[in-house]
Amino acid sequence: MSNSIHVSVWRGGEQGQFEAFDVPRQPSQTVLDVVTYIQRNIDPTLSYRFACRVGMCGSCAMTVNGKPRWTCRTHVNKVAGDGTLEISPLRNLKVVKDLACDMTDFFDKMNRAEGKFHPTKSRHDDFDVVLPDDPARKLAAQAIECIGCAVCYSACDVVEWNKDYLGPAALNRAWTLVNDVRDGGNKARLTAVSGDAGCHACHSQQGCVKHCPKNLSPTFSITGLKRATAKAALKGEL
Amino acid sequence: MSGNFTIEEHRTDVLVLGSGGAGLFGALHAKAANPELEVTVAVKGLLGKCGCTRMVQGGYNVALAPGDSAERHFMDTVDGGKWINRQDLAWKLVTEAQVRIRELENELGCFFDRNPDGSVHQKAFAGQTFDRTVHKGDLTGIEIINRLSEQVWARDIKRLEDHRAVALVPAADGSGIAGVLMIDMRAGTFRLVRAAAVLLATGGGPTMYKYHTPSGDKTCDGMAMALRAGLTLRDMEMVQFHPTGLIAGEDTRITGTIIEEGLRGAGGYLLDGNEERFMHKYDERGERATRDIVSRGMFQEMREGVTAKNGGLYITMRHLEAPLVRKSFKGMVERCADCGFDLVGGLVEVVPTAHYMMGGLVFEPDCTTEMAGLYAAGEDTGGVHGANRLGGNGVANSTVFGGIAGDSIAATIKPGQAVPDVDQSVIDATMALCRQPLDRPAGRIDEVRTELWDHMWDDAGIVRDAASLKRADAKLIELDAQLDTVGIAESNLAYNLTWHDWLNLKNLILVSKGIVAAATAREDSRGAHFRADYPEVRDLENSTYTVVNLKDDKIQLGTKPVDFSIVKPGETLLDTDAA
Amino acid sequence: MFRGHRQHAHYWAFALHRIAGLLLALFLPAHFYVLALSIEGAAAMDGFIRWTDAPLVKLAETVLVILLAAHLTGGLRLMALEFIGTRESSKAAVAIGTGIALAVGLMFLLNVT
Amino acid sequence: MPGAAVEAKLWIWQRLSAAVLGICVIVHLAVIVYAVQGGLTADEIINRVSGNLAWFAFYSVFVIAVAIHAPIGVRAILNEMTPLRPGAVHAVMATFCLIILAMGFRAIIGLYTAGGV
Ligand SMILES: Cc1cc2nc3c(=O)[nH]c(=O)nc-3n(C[C@H](O)[C@H](O)[C@H](O)COP(=O)(O)OP(=O)(O)OC[C@H]3O[C@@H](n4cnc5c(N)ncnc54)[C@H](O)[C@@H]3O)c2cc1C
Ligand code: HEM
Ligand code: SF4
Ligand code: F3S
Ligand code: FES
Repeated sequence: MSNSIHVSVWRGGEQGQFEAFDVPRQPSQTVLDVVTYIQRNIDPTLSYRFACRVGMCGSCAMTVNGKPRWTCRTHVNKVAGDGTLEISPLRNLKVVKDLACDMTDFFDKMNRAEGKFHPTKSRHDDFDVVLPDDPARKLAAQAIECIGCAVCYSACDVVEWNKDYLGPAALNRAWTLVNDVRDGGNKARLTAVSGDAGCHACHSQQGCVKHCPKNLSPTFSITGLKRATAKAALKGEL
Repeated sequence: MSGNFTIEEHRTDVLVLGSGGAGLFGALHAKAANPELEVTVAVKGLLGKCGCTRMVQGGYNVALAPGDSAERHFMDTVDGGKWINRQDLAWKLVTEAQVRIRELENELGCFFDRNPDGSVHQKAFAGQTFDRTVHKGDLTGIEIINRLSEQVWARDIKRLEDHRAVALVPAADGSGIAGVLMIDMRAGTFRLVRAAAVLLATGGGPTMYKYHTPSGDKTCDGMAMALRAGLTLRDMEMVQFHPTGLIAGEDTRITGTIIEEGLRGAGGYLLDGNEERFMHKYDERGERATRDIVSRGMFQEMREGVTAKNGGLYITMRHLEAPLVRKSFKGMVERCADCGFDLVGGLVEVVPTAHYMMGGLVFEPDCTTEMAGLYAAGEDTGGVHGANRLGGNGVANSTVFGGIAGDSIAATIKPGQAVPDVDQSVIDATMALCRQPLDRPAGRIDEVRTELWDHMWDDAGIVRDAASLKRADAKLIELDAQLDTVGIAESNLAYNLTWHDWLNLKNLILVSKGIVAAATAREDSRGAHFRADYPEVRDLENSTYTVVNLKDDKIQLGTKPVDFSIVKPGETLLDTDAA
Repeated sequence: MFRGHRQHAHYWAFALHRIAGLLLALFLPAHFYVLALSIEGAAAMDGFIRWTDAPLVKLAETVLVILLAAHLTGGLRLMALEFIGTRESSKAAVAIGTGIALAVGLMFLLNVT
Repeated sequence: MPGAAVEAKLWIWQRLSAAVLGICVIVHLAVIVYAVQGGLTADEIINRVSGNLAWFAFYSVFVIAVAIHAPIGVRAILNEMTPLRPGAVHAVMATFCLIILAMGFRAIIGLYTAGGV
C-alpha cells in the first residue's frame, strides 16, 4: 500500500475537465473521505454532495473509476488497489458543479411512474392485516429498501439513450406498489409504467442490478411490470 | 459591500424550512387542509435526502397494542424525561402519535413490519415499560421519508432545494414574521422568501461535538436563527449521547456514526484498550445498562486512558456464534465491512457519540411560537422530551408536531394573504454576517472546527462540572473570534461547501454557548445532563427548566418552574395494579 | 466502448444479443434473395452456392450461423428472465448461451470444411 | 395513454414471435448442419422443399414470425440509437415488415414450385 492516492476529480459543470490531486492514504478511508480531504485541505471550492455518511440517504453517489457507487460506503481499498482514483459526477443526471448533481429529473420520474401510494383507507381506520409471508408482501418487501441513490439510473444505458425512460429505480418503486395489497392506484400505475418510457424500454442490461448498493434487483421488478402490463393490455385495461 | 449583491425575491403563503419528518408533514398537512395555499419547502440539501428522520433505525413509539395505553406511553416519556418535560406537549405526542402512525401506514403507504398473524409488530426499545416501537426492519426512517417525499413530489408543493435559511426576517412593523432570507447554494446568491407563515423544522443536531451521529447538513441552523431573532430556547443542556458510535480516526466521516444498540442487547461486550470488560464497574446490568449510564461509563474509561488506537474502546461479538451475528445484524455487519471492520470476528472501535438535542425553541402544543406567523416542530423545539428522549420518541415527535403545525397554519393563513414588509435591517445585518469571511484572504477553518469539537466533547459533553463549563465558555468566545479571522475566497461561491462550513460553525458556536450557559445553570444531574460536581438528581418536586435567549449578542439565561399540569412526581396516571 | 458501468456479463449479453439481432435483420433480405434465385432454376442457384465456397463468404456465413445461435440463446435467456422471473439470472446462463452458440458454429464450420 | 397499450402489445407480439422463431430456428439450424454434411447443393434444397406442403407451411410460419419479430426489434434500436423520430421509425419498420414478407414468400413459393409441381 503506497501512502498516497492519485486522484483525478471532475471540475466544472457539464463542461469541465479532470484535475489531479494527491491525497494521503488512511487505514479507514472511503471515497467520500478522499473528496472531503481535498475540500478541507487542498481546494476549498470543491463541490460534492453527502448527508448521512452511512448509506441511508443516497445522496453521495458518484462515478468512481468508471462505475457508479455510493461513496460514503466505498472503502478506498476496494476501488483503488493500484493507488489511483478517478471521480466524476453520476452519469445521466444534470451536474450542478464538480461532483454534485441535480436529482430533479430522477425524482420527477418516480412521480411519473406513479411511484406513490394511493390510499384506500384513512388515519381513522386500523392497520390492514397483512401476513408477512404472503407472496405479494414478499415481492413488495424484496424491492422496498431503495434509498433513491440513482446509482442504477446512472448505470443504465437506456436512460442515456431515451430521455423519457423512467429508469430502474422509479419502475422498481412502482413494482413494490403493484404488490402492495393496501394500494388502490394500480390502474393508473400500470398505464404510467407501460410504454417506451416505461418498462418496455428496458432491455435487461442489468447494470442496475449489478451496481445497486442495496442489492436490489430493478430488473426483476421491471420484468414483473412487463407481465402485469401485458395482462392489463390483453384485458384492454391500459 | 452588499450593494452589488442582488437579492432575488420570492413570495409564498407557507414556507417550510427542512424536509425531515416535521417539515414534510407540515407541508402535506397545510396543503391538504387548504389546497389553495401555496406551500414551499426549502431545504439545505435535496428534498427527503437530508436530515435525521431518514436515519431513524429503531422505529416509532406509539401505544397501539391491547395492554398499552397513551397514559403508559406518557408516563414512560415523563419518567425518562426526568420530570422536566412540558406535560401538555408530551400528552399531545403520545395521543396524536396514535393517529399519525395510522396516517403513515394507511394514507402515506409506509409498510411497517407485521407479526406472523398480520397485525403490526411492535418491538422493545430501552426505557419503556411496554414493547411499543413500530418499525420497518432497522430502516424505519428511510421508509417514512421515502413515502413522505413521494407524496410531496406528487403535489403542487414548490421546492427550493439546496437552499439554506440564514435568517428569520421579521416584519418591519414588528407584527410577526415576514419571511426568511436564504442562500441559494447552487448559485451562491441570496434569496428572500416572503411568506405569511414559516415552519421552522431544521432539526437541531448536536454536531458541535467531536463524535456525532446526525447527518452533515444539520448544524443547529434553526436554533441559531431563532436565537438571533430574539426567541427563547429551553432545556439546551440536554444533549443525548448514544453509547456506540464508530470511531475510525479523525479523517473519516464514518467516525461518530451509530453502531446499533441491539448489539449490546444481544450480548456484545464492551472492552477497554487491553481488551477487558469494564461496564460492570458502573452498573450491574453491564453493557445492557441504559444509554446514559453506558455512555458515562465509557467516557470515564476513556478518560482513564486505557483506550484503543483511535482513543476509543471496543465492542466485540466474537464470543458469540458467528452465523447468528451475521444473520441478526446483517446491515451492521455489512456497513462495518464496507468501512474495513470485522464485526463478526473482530474488534470494532467505538465511542459514545452526540445524538440528539432534547432542548430547542419554546413552542405551544399547536406549534405556534412567540413570533406571530412562525411555527416550529421537530428536533428544533424543546419541552417534549424533558431531560432525555426515549428511543422511538424522536420520529414520533417530528411527525406528530409537523402535522399539527401544518393544520394550525392552514387554519390561520389565507391563500394570497398580504405579507407584511420585511425589516430591511435584519436582511442587511444577516448578509453582512454571511459575507463576513468573503472579504478576507482564504484561511483554514478546519482548526476552528476541530477545536470546537474537542472542547465541547471534553468540557461540555457527557460529564461536565462548573470548571469545565467555564473553560468551554471562554473557549467558545475565543473560537468565535478566531472564526471571524478566517476567510473564504469570494471568486467561487456556487455550491461552495467551505463557505457553508463557515456558516455552520458560526451557528454551532452560538448554539454551543446556549448549551454551556444552560448546563452551567443546572446544578443537578438529570437524564442526559451529568454534573460531576452535582451527581444527584435534586428536588424533583420543585423542578425547573432552563431558558436561554440572545440579547445584544450575549446569551441571557433564566430558569422557570416546571408546571406539572398533568401528573406530579411520585404520582402516576396508571392503575398501578394493572402493570 | 465498454465503460465502467458496462463491464459485466449481463451487459455483454445484451450487447451481443442486440448486435446479433441487428445483423440478422440486415442479413435476412439477402438470405431471401438468394433463395429466390431458385426460381431461376437449380442451375443458377448452384452457381450461387458454389460462389459461397469462397473462404471469405464461408466465414461470413459461419459468423451468421453463430449469430443466429447466439441471438436464439440470448433470447431464450431473456424470456426466462421475463416470464419465469429468475431473480439471479446467473452468469451461467450467459456462459451456456454463448457456449451453445459457439458449438453450433463450430459444428457448421467443421462440416463445411 | 394509447402508447402504453401499443407498447405492451408490441412487447407481447415480439415475445410470441420469438417463441415461434425459437422453434423454427432450432429446426432450421439442425437442417443446415445436417444438410451441409455432404456439401450444400441447390438440388438438395429443392428436392426437400419442392411440392412438400409441410415444409411450405413451416417456412411460411417462419417468415411471418420473423416479419413480426425483426421490425419490432429494429424499431427499438432505431428509437434509442438514432435521432429518427418515432413516426419515421414506425414507417420504416412497416416497410421493413412488408419487404420481409414479400421477399420471404417469393423465396418460399419459388422453392415450393421449383422442380415443376
Ligand atoms: C442515526 C440516527 C438514528 C435515529 N434513530 C431514531 C429512532 O430509532 N427513533 C426515533 O424516534 N428517533 C431516532 N432518531 C432521531 C430522529 O431522527 C429525529 O428526532 C427526528 O427525525 C428529527 O426530525 P426533524 O424533522 O425535526 O429533523 P430532520 O429529519 O433532521 O430534518 C431537518 C431538515 O432541515 C434541513 N435543514 C437544516 N438546516 C437548514 C437550513 N438552514 N435551511 C433549510 N433547511 C435546513 C435539513 O437539511 C433537513 O432536511 C435518530 C437520529 C439519528 C441521527
Ligand atoms: C431470424 C431471426 C431473428 C431476427 C432477424 C431477429 C432480430 C431481432 C432484432 C433486430 C432484435 C432487436 C434487438 C434489440 O433490441 O437489442 C431482436 C430482439 C429480440 N429477439 Fe430476435 N431475431 C430473430 C430470432 C430470434 C429468436 C429465435 C429469438 C428467441 C427465441 C429471439 C428473441 C428475441 C428477443 C427476446 C428480443 C427482445 C430483446 C429486447 O427487447 O431487449 N429472436 N430480435
Ligand atoms: S434501486 Fe438501488 S441503485 Fe437504484 S436508486 Fe434504489 S438503491 Fe439506488
Ligand atoms: S440497467 Fe437498464 S436496461 Fe433495464 S435491466 Fe436495468 S433498467
Ligand atoms: S452520504 Fe448518505 S448514502 Fe452516502
